[in-house]
Amino acid sequence: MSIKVRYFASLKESFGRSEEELVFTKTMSVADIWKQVSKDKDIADNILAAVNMDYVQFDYLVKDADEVAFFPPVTGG
Amino acid sequence: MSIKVRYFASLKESFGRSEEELVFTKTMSVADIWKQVSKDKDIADNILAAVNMDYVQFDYLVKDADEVAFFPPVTGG
Amino acid sequence: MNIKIVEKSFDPWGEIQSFQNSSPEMRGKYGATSIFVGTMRDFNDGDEVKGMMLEHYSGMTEKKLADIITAAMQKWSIIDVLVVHRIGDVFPDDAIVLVAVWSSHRGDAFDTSRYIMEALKSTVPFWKKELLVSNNERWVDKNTDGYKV
Amino acid sequence: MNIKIVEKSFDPWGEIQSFQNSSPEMRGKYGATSIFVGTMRDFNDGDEVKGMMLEHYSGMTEKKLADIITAAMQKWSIIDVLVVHRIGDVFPDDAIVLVAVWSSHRGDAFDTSRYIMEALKSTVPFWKKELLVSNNERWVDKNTDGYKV
Repeated sequence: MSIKVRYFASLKESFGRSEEELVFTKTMSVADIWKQVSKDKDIADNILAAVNMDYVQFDYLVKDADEVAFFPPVTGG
Repeated sequence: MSIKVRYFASLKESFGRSEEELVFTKTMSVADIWKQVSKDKDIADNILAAVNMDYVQFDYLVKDADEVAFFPPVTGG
Repeated sequence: MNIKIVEKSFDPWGEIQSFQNSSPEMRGKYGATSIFVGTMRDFNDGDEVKGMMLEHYSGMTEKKLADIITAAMQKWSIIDVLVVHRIGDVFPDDAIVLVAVWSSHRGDAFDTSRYIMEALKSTVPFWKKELLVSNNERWVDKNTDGYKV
Repeated sequence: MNIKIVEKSFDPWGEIQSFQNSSPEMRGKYGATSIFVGTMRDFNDGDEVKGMMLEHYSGMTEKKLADIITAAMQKWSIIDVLVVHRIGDVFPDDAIVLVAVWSSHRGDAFDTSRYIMEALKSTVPFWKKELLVSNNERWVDKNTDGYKV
């Protein structure tokens, strides 16, 4: 299965990339994806996750073709 | 002592006048003035009174040259 | 603060723009503007309304509005306030009242604009007489409490 | 509802007027308009700020705004809502966000505009990076709670 992972704002800068494709065979949660893309960094308290543009908890299980996004607290308005 | 009494909105219409001068010698409260101008009508619950453009209770004692106003609940905005 | 009682129809957006243009010292200082506009509807209490006459107690109106704004500026952190209120003959879709509040932060702006509107509605001496489509006239009895939705 | 994400500076009062002009069915029906405008300040957290870059998550931004407005319209009695939000390079005195709510009565309008602003500030994926007069850049950490004044 293949998913797209996107990063925004300060997270995009610290990751040095805005998006990437991940391909894997086993069932993965958002937390598993975070571990893989961050190279086992702990999930900071304030990091938010969305799947297909809706907020999810980190135990959410992704499906093929999902778009997963990680980003810091939002500061619009 | 001499005061001006003013009426607004529906009260002006029911009184048939918008203002009048009152001259008297003894100490008068706003309630006394109401009795005199309304010909002893009871003070309706919702009638408001102002002296010199500030709200007052009906036991307020008027002074010479005061402007007393009676009016129904306000409905601006 | 700026308080205007106007006898002709007014454009609330133009009033706000003019106020901002005439207050260059506010530029870059305010982060939040909270605005309320009250507009005449063509129906009320189940009846079609074709016009309205807005009476006021000249002098007390301005005094009470200034008192209200002063009290708000003591309670919240506010940069400036503009209030415009219509009097005279008003027609559906006409703006009746504009309250605009400029502040650094949004909480103060929201609290202040709502406070001013509620205080205006309950204490500033304006009165509305409606002219119905049926040609009957009637005084509006009293304003409702805007916090009870 | 109308949701606009704009890359160039916008005139909030012109946006409101255009929206009203293009909604003739609202004429005479709304009695209350509650508006919030967020504007860029030239200082923040004790520093002078000369510019800002507003990033967003295109697609999710519009989706979350629509969700928020839909939830508000289920909770309160609302005629229509307009939200405009700026992205890209922003300078002091530029409008960043406009929320405008039209309703029959003022309580609904006030509650809804504030609700939308708080939900926008806490859940819609926009991010601000400030460029200070010192030429340092910094991401804004997080938004404060607008109900705690």
